[in-house]
Amino acid sequence: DDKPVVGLVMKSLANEFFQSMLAGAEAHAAERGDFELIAVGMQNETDFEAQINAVDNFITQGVDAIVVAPADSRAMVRPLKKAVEAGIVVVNFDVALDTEAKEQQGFELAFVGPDNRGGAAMAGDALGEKLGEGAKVVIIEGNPGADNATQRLLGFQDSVEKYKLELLDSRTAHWETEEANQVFSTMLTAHPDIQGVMAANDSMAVGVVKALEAAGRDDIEVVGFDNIPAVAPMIEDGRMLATVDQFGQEMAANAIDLALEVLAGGPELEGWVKTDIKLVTAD
Amino acid sequence: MSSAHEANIAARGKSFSLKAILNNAGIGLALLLVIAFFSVTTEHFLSSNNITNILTQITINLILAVGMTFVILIGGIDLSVGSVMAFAAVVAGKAITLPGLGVTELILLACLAGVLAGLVCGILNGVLSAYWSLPSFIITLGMLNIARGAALQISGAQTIYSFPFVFEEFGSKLIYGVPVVFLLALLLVLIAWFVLNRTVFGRLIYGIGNNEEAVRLAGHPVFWYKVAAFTICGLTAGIAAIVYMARLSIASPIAGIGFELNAIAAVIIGGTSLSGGRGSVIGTLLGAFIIGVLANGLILIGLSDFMRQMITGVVIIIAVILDHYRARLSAS
Amino acid sequence: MSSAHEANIAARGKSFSLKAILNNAGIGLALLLVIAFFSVTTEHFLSSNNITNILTQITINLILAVGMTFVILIGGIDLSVGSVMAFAAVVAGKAITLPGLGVTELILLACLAGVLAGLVCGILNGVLSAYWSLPSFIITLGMLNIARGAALQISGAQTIYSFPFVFEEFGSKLIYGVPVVFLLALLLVLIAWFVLNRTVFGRLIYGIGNNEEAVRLAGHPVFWYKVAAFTICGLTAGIAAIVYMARLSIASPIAGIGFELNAIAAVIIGGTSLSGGRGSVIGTLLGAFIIGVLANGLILIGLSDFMRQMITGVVIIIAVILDHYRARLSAS
Amino acid sequence: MSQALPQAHQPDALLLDVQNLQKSFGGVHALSGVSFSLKAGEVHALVGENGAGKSTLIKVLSGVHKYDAGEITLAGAPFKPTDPHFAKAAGIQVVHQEFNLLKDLSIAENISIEAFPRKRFGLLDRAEMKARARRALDAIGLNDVDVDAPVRSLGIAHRQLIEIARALQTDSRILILDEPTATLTERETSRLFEIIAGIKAKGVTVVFVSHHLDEVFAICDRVTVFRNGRTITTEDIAETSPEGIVRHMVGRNLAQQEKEIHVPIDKDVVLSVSALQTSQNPDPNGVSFELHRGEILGIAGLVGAGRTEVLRAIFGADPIRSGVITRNGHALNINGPRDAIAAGIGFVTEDRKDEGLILDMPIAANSSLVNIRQVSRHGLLDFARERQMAVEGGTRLKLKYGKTSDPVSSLSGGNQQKVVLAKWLANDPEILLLDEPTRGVDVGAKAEIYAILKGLAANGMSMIVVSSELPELITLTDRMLVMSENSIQGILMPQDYDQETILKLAYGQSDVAKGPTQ
Ligand SMILES: Nc1ncnc2c1ncn2[C@@H]1O[C@H](COP(=O)(O)OP(=O)(O)OP(=O)(O)O)[C@@H](O)[C@H]1O
Ligand SMILES: Nc1ncnc2c1ncn2[C@@H]1O[C@H](COP(=O)(O)OP(=O)(O)OP(=O)(O)O)[C@@H](O)[C@H]1O
Ligand SMILES: [Mg+2]
Ligand SMILES: [Mg+2]
Repeated sequence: DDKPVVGLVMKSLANEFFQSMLAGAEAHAAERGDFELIAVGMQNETDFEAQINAVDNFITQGVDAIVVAPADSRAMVRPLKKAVEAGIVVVNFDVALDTEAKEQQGFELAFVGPDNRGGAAMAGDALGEKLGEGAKVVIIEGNPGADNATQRLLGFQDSVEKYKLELLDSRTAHWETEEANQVFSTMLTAHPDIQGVMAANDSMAVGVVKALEAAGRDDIEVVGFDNIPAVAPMIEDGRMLATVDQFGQEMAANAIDLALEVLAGGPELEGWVKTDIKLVTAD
Repeated sequence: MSSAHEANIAARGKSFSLKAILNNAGIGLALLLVIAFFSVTTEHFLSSNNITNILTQITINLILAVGMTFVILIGGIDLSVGSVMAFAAVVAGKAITLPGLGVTELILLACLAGVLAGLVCGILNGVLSAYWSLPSFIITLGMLNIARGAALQISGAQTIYSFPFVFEEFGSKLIYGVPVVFLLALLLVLIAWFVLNRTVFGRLIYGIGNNEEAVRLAGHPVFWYKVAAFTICGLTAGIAAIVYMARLSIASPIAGIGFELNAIAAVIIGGTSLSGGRGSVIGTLLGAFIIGVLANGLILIGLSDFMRQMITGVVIIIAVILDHYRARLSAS
Repeated sequence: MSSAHEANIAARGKSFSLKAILNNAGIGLALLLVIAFFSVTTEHFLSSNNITNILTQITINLILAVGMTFVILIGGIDLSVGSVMAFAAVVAGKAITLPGLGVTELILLACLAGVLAGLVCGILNGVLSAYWSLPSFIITLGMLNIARGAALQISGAQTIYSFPFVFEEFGSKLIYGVPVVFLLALLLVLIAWFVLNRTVFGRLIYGIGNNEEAVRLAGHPVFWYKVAAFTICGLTAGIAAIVYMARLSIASPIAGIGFELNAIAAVIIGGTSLSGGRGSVIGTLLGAFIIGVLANGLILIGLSDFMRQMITGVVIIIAVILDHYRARLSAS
Repeated sequence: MSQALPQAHQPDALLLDVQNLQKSFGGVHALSGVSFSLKAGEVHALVGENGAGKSTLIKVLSGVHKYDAGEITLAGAPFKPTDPHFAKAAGIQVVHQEFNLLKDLSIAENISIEAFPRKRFGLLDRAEMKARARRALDAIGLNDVDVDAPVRSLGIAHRQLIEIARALQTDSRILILDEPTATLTERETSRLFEIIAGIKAKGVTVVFVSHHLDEVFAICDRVTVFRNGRTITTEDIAETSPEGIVRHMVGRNLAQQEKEIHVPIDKDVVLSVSALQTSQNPDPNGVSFELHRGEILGIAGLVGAGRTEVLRAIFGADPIRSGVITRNGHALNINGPRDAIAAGIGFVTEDRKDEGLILDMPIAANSSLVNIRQVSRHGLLDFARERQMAVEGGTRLKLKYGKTSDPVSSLSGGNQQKVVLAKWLANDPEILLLDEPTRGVDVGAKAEIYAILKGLAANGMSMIVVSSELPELITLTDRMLVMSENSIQGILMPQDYDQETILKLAYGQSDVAKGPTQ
């Protein structure tokens, strides 16, 4: 048949954020029914090559559009440029390609997605609001070197500055619950006077909450990011203060719609098409 | 090779406690040095809270490492334990969130399901590698992928959560500051020690690692012993999954990535030979402690993440070098 | 154990091409089956574009696996190659983005720096494990942490980018549809084959893996041969880093996580014995192809990621089982 | 585990009957028509040249190898051993030619490995296990060996005895011993013979393989001769003679060993060892002696006397504690085998499986292992030259093999030993240390090896030979040191060679004054 084919390049589908994003995209494809969706993820977060391979494979398969959430904002520039040169409509979502890298390659591509830095700042602000100036806080970072981890760290640092918080420690737990649990319980030993924690994703926030429970501390505020289902009860009963929802469910679907519009002859996308982010709290 | 002596002792099944510990003294020494170092450099290291933390933190690795000891003793390796743990956790998580059952039934069912899931993976590992005499490295690498894929598939890549309260409580319960889950791990160490040193089965596990052909020529069903070793390893992965769930109140399909390397490291740092036949589960206990104490202490002294990673590597290497000299000294 | 025969052939240094390939036929057969399957089930698999893709995609794993073959042949293992690759890439990345130098100098400097960084890590691995006769598993596990930490520290966890155009171009250049980087990898395979089968050095590498003591008593400096094997492995990690940079246009400190398992898998699927002394680099080539073709084909037939992961595991296991039967057949 | 002992058998009843058994490995016909029978309660010898098929027959009977064709009947019923367990259950117990010990396990555990004494629930009865081991060791005369020691710490002769002790643990109908005496000295051998007599009296049938015909004539009732994978004949010992058996073995009359012409020894000292103390050696005076050009110096002693250690120390295989080694008058600083080889020393080790050979590698690669530089140019191997050299070495030592590219593991035990010799002879050392050089080598080949060694000595090569076979030392050496408990008890010249004197010194109970070095 001659339905347009859309290749969706995701990050690690083992990550439930991207999993629900994919589910959303698939539901959307079924609903619209006027395009064919091929989705590819990667084995793990740092397997940049898998994404490049996926783009190469899509070019080979001759898809009409590629919708991509880059795992590395710089590594993907050249392969995507190749795709554009092959006449494929490319939409970049979730994480923006690096501006300098794009310039250097003489390549322009619009970005559809949320503001990770802004989102992290929303969570940080919630913390600052609650704790007040001078409060002692720590952050559990994502994978060092990952773009969204960097953005979220920067966003949180913005809040730290804004609310004049005292940042006691900043460590990675590689997005993982168990590691976050271990790292945070140890941080808590080193700094018993912590008042607030930002976890760069909710999986790590769960580990932090469990560490607080184990230590019998209920005086420390926790904020996370992503709004996965597992944290809903924690926000409800106050074990977590807030998390940030980027509406991942719709994000890929929206990006696909934009790609299909361009395919159908619509205007080229430009700049940053920001998508919604929202702070989720108990009320 | 570095640990011939203590292994001999272990193989001979000398008295537990003192002698075994003395013979693991190289690694014990390294452990003491690390502990002494952190005790003086950091304020909180020896606080009872922190000791509780450390014990909690090494529990899962220790449980996995106990099973791994059996596999390494027969000269095999099991790369799948991290994935199998995730698989077992997801299975148990599905079970424990079933609607319409009482809390006790749910917990029993979940434990059973999780342990069984681990067991089945272990049996598969064992049968596939022993029946065709295939390198367990590659069979369990296959299983690593299969179990992880299955865990993701079954759970739809979603974290399973909201478990019964008593179950979660078990994960953080303390007895005189010692986590119950750590006591469970310690119990497994003791059982493993007993099995390895006091039973015919255990001696033949050492025997197979030493000279499989000789054990076969002596008329023993080597195949089944090998399957048993992998099954035990699967079993401990299942138990680790239950502990993981109780501790973190979630069952995540992406849990346990890379845990296999930590478990293997604990076993080898503990002086068990990767080529099989030599080693002891007491060594494994010490090995797990070294890894856990390092992870904890390096955060306490406030090293940056990257320095911490580098120093972890350096200390691991120094620990085995120390163990080498201990082995040489005690040999002469 | 499954590969005694072909190893003998390899050790005997029989003619390249036909015989070696026939003797790797088990794995070759598995590869052919996989290729045949994808050729009929997917439309694009045999397209010249896709073949180019596959060749590009296996390049880095193949380069790492060539060095790994040396280490595994002496009975060692190198878990650090992924991290060392990242470290070398970061070092080369720092070099290539130095200000004030011409393009040619920059590229030469970067290649030199990257390869040297890999080499140094390899030498360290070799010296530490050979001097004290320590298990290379644990030494290279230490190096895995050290190199990764160093890569992150040096780069400040920032991806390094913006390389000279010619350099990036090299990463995607094709000659009659064959990627230049793949040809480079193939050249390494040929050199390794030659060294392993035609030189005294290679002969003794096999000898050490089989019976280190016998080689030592024959008066050969076993220590240096072991160091050399690890050094070669570090060297290929350095080369892989350069190819990685050229292909991805970045030098990321978190590149290469888990690459060691893939490289080891290629070597073992290719029939090299993990306990050393038996195997061939041609097997490694085929092993790398199996892994690469699977990854590519399973995406093409549109399997979900989780199914893909499970099936990868299953096929890896089936491949070694097939190889087992081939070995049995050719033995009788 | 224990079977009903076949007490009920009438004497002379056929216990085992093998008819026209065939077995080949790839193209090698290891057995091409073997027929023989065992009478209940007899001691039956299997003799034949290296590679004749003795061990292969034993491996078939014990379920290690499956056979291709033929018939085996055990106690009247067809017998098709499928695996070792099956054969054991049928009452066949074997001590294989190559060791099958668990080196990191204790002696006690090794002895009980086939049937650990159990308490309830599969628990190991360690007290019983040790007691059994103690009894077993005492029975074979190893009173001073600790049953808790790991096998790794034992010398090769002790290991052989442990294997025998293990086999004696289980009651069996048929006990097969494949070259049990190859590494034993007189003392252990005669002990073993007493044991064999004892179990024979209990009605057990014993199969005994040996290259020493005197042993065969000492304890066996009948003998079956193998040649090239066939059985040639079975004879009653009483009705045959050693000469007759050798004739059957080689298929012709063996030329009488020529009366040797004694070449006068050159007085140049090529190697001198003074106050050498090895790491295991408690004797503070150490070991001192001199070796002359063209001399074959023997070292006699009982198992564990420390002979191997002396050779290993000289060769740099183990670090020494103290002592000086000089070569042509210059002090040698030997830090490893490399230095020793550079100084023109070679070393034929006693344990070919662990130290001598790379079993999975081809014959050619093994024979060129030491002098690999001679078959290579600029680090590149010259395969033609290597093959040629292997063929030459093989011919010289009458090696029985298929192709030089076959792995050494496919050779019979005695032929493997020849490869070890070939490897060192190829390097043409000036001093050759030989530790049990003819272990498992058949009579004919042995004579040839002696001739070769003597020829080399006549051309100026010096040798130190450690051997547990006194006849070997007596025929081969120009001078003999006798060691006991790590020290030299005496030095004998050929005119003083006499079994009794040597044994007395070896037991360390002679009043012969400790001889000076010269
Ligand atoms: N596993 C094997 N593979 C190939 N050939 C073998 C194998 N085992 C034995 N052979 C061959 O079978 C023949 C008989 O060997 P066997 O070991 O039975 O001899 P033997 O009579 O015991 O000799 P020896 O006195 O040297 O021990 C030899 O030619 C040997 O090379
Ligand atoms: N690695 C070792 N560890 C402990 N003891 C050892 C070791 N090697 C040898 N021994 C012991 O040292 C003593 C001397 O052994 P050595 O092998 O040198 O004797 P030998 O005269 O050559 O006898 P054999 O006929 O057994 O070779 C023996 O008691 C032996 O058990
Ligand atoms: Mg034999
Ligand atoms: Mg000896």
